Amino acid sequence: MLKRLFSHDSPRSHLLAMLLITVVLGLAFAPFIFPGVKALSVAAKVLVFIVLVASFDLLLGYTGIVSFAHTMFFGIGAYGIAISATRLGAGWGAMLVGLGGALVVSLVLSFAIGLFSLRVRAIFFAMITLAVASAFQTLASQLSDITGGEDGLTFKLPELISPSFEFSDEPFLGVSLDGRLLCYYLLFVAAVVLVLALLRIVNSPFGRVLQAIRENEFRAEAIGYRVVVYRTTAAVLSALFATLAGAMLAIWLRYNGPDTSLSFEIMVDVLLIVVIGGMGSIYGAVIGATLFVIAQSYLQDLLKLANSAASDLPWLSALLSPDRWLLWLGVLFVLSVYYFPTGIVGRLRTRALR
Amino acid sequence: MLETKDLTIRFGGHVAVNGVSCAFAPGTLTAIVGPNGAGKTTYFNLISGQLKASAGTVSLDGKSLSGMSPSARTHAGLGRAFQLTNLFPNLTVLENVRLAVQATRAGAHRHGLNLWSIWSDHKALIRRADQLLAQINLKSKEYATVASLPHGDQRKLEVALLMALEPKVFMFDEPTAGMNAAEAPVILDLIRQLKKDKSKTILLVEHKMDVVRELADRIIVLHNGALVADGDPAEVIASPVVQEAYLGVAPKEAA
Amino acid sequence: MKGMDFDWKPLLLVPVLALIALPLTGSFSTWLTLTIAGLAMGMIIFIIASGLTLVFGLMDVLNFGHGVFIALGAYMATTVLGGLSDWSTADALGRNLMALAPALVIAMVAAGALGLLFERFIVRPVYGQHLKQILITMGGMIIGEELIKVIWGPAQLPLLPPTAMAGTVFWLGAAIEKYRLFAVAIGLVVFGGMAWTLSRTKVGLLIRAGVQDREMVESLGYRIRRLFIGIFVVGSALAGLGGVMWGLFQQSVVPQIGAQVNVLLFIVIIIGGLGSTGGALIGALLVGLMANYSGFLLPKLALFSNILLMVGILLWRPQGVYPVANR
Amino acid sequence: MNLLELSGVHTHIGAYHILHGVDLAVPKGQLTMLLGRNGAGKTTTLRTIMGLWHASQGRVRFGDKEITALQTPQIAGLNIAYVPENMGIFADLTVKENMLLAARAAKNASQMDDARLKWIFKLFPAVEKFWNHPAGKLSGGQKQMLAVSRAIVEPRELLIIDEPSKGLAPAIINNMIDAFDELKRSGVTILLVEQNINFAQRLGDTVAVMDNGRVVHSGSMTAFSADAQLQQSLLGLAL
Amino acid sequence: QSGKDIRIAHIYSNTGPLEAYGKQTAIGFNLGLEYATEGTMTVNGRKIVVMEKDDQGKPDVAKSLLAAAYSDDKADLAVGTSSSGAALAMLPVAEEYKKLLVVEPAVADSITGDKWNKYVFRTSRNSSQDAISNAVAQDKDGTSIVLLAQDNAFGRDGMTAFKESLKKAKVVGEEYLPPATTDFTAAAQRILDKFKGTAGRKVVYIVWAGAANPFKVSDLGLKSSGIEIAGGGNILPALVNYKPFPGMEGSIYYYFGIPKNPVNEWLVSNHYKKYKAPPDFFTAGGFAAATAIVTALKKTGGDTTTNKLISTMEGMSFETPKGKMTFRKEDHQAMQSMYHFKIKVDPAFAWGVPELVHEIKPEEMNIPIRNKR
Ligand SMILES: Nc1ncnc2c1ncn2[C@@H]1O[C@H](COP(=O)(O)OP(=O)(O)OP(=O)(O)O)[C@@H](O)[C@H]1O
Ligand SMILES: Nc1ncnc2c1ncn2[C@@H]1O[C@H](COP(=O)(O)OP(=O)(O)OP(=O)(O)O)[C@@H](O)[C@H]1O
Ligand SMILES: [Mg+2]
Ligand SMILES: [Mg+2]
Repeated sequence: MLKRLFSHDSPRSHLLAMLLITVVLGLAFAPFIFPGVKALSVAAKVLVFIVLVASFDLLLGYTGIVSFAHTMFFGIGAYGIAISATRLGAGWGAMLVGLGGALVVSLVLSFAIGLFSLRVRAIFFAMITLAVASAFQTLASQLSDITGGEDGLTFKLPELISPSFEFSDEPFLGVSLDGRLLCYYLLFVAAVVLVLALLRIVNSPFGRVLQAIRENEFRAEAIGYRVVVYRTTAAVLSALFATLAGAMLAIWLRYNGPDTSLSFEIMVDVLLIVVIGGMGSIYGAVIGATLFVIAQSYLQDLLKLANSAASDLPWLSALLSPDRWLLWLGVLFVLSVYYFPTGIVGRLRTRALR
Repeated sequence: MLETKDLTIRFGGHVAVNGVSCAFAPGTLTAIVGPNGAGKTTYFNLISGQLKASAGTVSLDGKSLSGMSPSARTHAGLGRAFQLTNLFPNLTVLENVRLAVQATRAGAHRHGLNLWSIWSDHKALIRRADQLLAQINLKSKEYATVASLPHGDQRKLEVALLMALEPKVFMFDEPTAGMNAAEAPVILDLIRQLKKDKSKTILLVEHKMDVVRELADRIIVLHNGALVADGDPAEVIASPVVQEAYLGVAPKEAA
Repeated sequence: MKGMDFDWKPLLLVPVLALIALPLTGSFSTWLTLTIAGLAMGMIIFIIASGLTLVFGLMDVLNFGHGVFIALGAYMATTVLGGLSDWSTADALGRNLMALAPALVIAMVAAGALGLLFERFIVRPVYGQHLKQILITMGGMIIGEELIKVIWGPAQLPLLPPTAMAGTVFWLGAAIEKYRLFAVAIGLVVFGGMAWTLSRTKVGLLIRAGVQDREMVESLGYRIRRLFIGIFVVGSALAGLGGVMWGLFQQSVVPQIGAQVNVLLFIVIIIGGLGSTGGALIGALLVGLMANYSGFLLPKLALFSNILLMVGILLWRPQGVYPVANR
Repeated sequence: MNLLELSGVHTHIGAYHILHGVDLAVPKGQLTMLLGRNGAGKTTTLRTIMGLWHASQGRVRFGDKEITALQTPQIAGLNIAYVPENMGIFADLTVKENMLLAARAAKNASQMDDARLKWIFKLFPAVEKFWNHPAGKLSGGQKQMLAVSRAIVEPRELLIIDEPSKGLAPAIINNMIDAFDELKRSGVTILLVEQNINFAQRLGDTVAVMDNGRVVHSGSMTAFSADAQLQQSLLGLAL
Repeated sequence: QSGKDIRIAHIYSNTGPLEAYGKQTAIGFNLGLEYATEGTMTVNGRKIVVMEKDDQGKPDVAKSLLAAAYSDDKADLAVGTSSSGAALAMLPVAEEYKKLLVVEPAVADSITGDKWNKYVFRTSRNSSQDAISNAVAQDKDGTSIVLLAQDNAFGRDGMTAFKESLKKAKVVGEEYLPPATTDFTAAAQRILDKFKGTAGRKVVYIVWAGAANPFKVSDLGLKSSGIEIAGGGNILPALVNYKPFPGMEGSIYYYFGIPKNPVNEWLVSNHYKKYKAPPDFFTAGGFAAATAIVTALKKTGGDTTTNKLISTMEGMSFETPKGKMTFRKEDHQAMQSMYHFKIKVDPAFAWGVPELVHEIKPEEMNIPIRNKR
């Protein structure tokens, strides 16, 4: 039963299984284990990124399409919620309308892009998506009447999932029972369902064909698979999941702007997470997103400690200054490519084979 | 019945296949011979749809295949193994074959994309793939990745993929090239078995004359893209065009 | 042999675009100003892109960190020109050049040296692996940018062209910045040097072969490793040169100066076709002209003009105008 | 005298131990055939000689120089030509450019040795016919011809060739046999991996048979040809 | 109450594209606290503790940092931030937590306009103040003006306010360029076209933020056609681009050499002492935010109850390096002087030195009230 839930894709490494269980339990009880607004925000961001990265892995790791336009769909999802909430007010209906609209837009766009991906070579396609994504970001900041321009949109959501809503005056286990908590669990459930769905898709016969296409498109066509259909379907599915991740982000932040959901930075983070976690494995997305988001969120705090420890070495403390946290993020990029060529999942699985 | 009519393709000014009309009946093995660059592989490419003909048509059992994509032609019953090994290098041997089995059954586009079942539930596909591997002596390597196989084993796998498709027409492009003399018989045996099934059409490109002599029911000769001889093996091999241009018996400039 | 004839069609793109713009702009002097400015701008873009045609076009390294060399070049120039401000602000071309020449040389040397390190520690482990190249070079880029902030500070620094290159000359009623003329001269030198080297030596062939099958090139007896290092260093040095030129054009530098042009450079190279110096030049000129014409006719469109240009070209020639490397 | 000598060579590919102590001698001026079943380790041996994989144990000697630890370009620079199993054609480059790269002494096409080119064109007409075509568009056999042509475009002391005859029409194979004969007469040493028995018998001076990562037999070709039982036990068939 | 620390969260762009601005604000803020508490860092026996937070210039980060500051760090009030987008995203958080937020140095009008809530005060100038003071500096009879700005909210809003407050001069055209523009040739040509047929003084008024130097339009045929350029003040590195334009007029928010008052003297001399450089544009803003807060705390006797602070601060005046500022009761915007300047070239400075022509007092500017209470 449990095996079916995970689509018979067992972690194939005890350590990996343990890690996964830790992550899932950690996220499930995050509000109680890690109190505080910041910790909860980090946990929520982890959830969003797990879905986003897993959806990207469907495209990159399984189908072998390098696209920089994935954040575009993430952004569409976020703007869908943001715009509808701004225009139609803070109701559940508005949210649904926004989500539905965003999904339709993503569907159409990703369909077009998916078809286009067959026309040009892989590198060119990657570069074109890079350009398209940056154009889309420009467009979002230009259409300020709709999108709020560079300033973005701040909006309200239904009372039930807003921080001001308290459904019990008594804190439970030291945690105040408010709308923020409900919102977190809404995201949690969504993330679990979406990840399981993705797991199912990549472990279906369809998913196997995607891998074949990644390996040798020409031969896949020759043995009878219509590459166009498979690729386009994968592109569309991945875009739709990214849209849902975007909606999750907007619901949590109750804010959206071009930098928040459309920036190239996010795209690069997603790429890195896929690689750190391990390409071609949904579990990689889960582990990678968790580690990366936590590292990114607490790197500055960590550097503050390191910096004060190194305060008598001026040049070192200049490098360890929290202002230079990006420097260390860059180092993390480089090191992870050096030391995790097959990602954490790949590493753990080879270890388990020994 | 597989049939080509006036099949022609030009690359720039170069005519690689030049108005080849030929029919291949079920139950016969036709060997296609000719010098290097004669257009044999290109002819295959035109039949199986990897290349679009400049002129002429291909039909199978009276149904035109022209304009169909390679995958559609595969579903129509054409199966093809490649001259230069062309597999899924980072997947396992078993997975390679299983994918080919799947292409003809569940998950093929005719039956929908099949994205909501779990692949390991399709036990029959895996059993069939296993069976095929046993037939070509690769069962012991089923979990090795293809990239780590020696060249000869990759050639065998190439043939296994073709067998998995269970087509009506089998097209072999030098199936034993680079294969050890002790291993080649495994492939040749397979082909012999296929010949017994009288409903199958078999096309074989091969440079080894002893193999051709033994297996072929009929030989056609391509030279500079054109069909220059067609008929009974012994006769064709004895014909001057084959002796000179191909076997180089009376040394004269080839190609 | 057919197909060996020179393919002249893409060469016509530039004049054709200019001619189409002529009736639209209305006045001849406006058109001339825009055209000359656009061509000169194209030359500047070509200079910054030239290094990337080697690194990305020929060597197939998706270097997202190329901007670091551009930024380093520009910042070195602020330091050198700052130190030689007497000469660069003197009202004499000779002394201006005496200040500018060391700035250009030092910028190129510094960028080249950084390129050497970059190749060794960032790029070497990931030849042939695009995805990892993207990530690791992004990492290198972030590190480089942050180090620049550590050394030069995060704030924008002014970088003014020497006195003799400031200001405008007039010709047939068109206003032409002097600096652009200087840039055209440098651009032609870079173009000539690259085109000559690649067509007269085996270097270009070896790199293209090395990208496809490195082992085979080594088996033929060539030390492809060294060659790759060399080309990477040259590419980086050219980026350093481009950085100086771009910084002087903008008249200021920020640490993100390189990152800001990244997408533009990739667009230029894609339009030109991978590995082609001539193609990159045409791509750069088209981008420069398009930006000026559309900026004049429809400023809103200027935002997207590059992308439209790229899509248009790719619909016509899916591999860019003069693909050399076939990937 | 042996031009090339391997003694006790072990090679690992990643975690796999492929060669288990190969001893192989290639006498100067002769043609040595390396035979063996699929997967015996022939290709691996050649790659180890070329430094494409490095021996973890044992020694490789060329002339009086130990080359075990040298890098591939250095080894090739000792005047060795290598034709890999997959032919190593640069598909994007034209036939001419492929040949030019193999001609190390020539800076451009006009500096290639004309007489030698003529000889090659006669052996392999397709090389001349498709001189300015992208090599990737050649037929399988034409690619094989190009690969061999590259190896002989300049005089080399040692030729190492992995299955040159696969995919070639009989006429061309005959040409190639003649060519190797001619090269041999001009003093070139050749190490050949071959599955084509006919080819092996007509050309080989010495023979080495590999199995399971070891050389299990070596000796003269004439003796080997004569001993059907030995053939049967080593190769699983008689020549 | 007394004895407990007063906890202030200061959120600014310590990294990201606005890093340079953020750093100035932080320095100014800390100097301001030092000045206003006379170096004691206490008010009424309560120690002031500043928690500095880096929003990286990102609205989503700013937003969660503020929430965490109010809730996890128990901040009594907060100050921030550099980017307008980030500041706008922070506003609702202040309302949710019912705690004070002093906005500095974000300029978007909507912060004290339609996005405003009663917990928001702003010490920095808003776009209208910028635009209107510049209009005052340019507004002369017989002048024709073309506007040149970036095509974004910052550029367009600034220009709208500018246009609205011109009385005498005439706007003959508007040019909005992509924010990333680096080549201004096309714009220069369009501007030339717009001036066709106009007589009298011709001015291009420029609002621009970013690396490229828009003043280059002058060289591209404008100067030779007798067209002047004008623009508001900026940070010192940007003032370098003003050097080739001696005599250019505009209005500036702050330049260390302009205001003559004891606070500014203290700031300039202490800043020189500590950093070997004059204070810049945003240093003054950070300083003002600090004096505003300390002044209010002194008035409440160190009481940090939000409502108490709000009622104290509404209409409150406080001393800053720019002289006296007053929080307007209606929208909590600090009313302040701006400086009409004229550029002078002084070889001692790398930049064009803005010399004071006239201090534009708050009374001279009719800054609209745009919020709804
Ligand atoms: N895509 C292509 N573009 C240009 N020429 C091509 C292309 N494909 C094949 N050719 C040419 O067409 C001719 C026929 O090639 P083909 O591969 O069919 O030969 P073949 O008979 O299979 O030879 P071999 O026995 O060597 O495999 C060759 O001369 C080849 O160079
Ligand atoms: N990259 C690799 N990774 C792991 N194992 C490999 C790899 N390449 C080769 N092998 C293994 O090494 C052994 C020897 O292979 P090799 O290619 O040398 O054989 P060969 O004698 O050349 O065979 P053939 O005649 O089929 O070309 C084989 O068992 C093969 O599976
Ligand atoms: Mg063929
Ligand atoms: Mg082999």
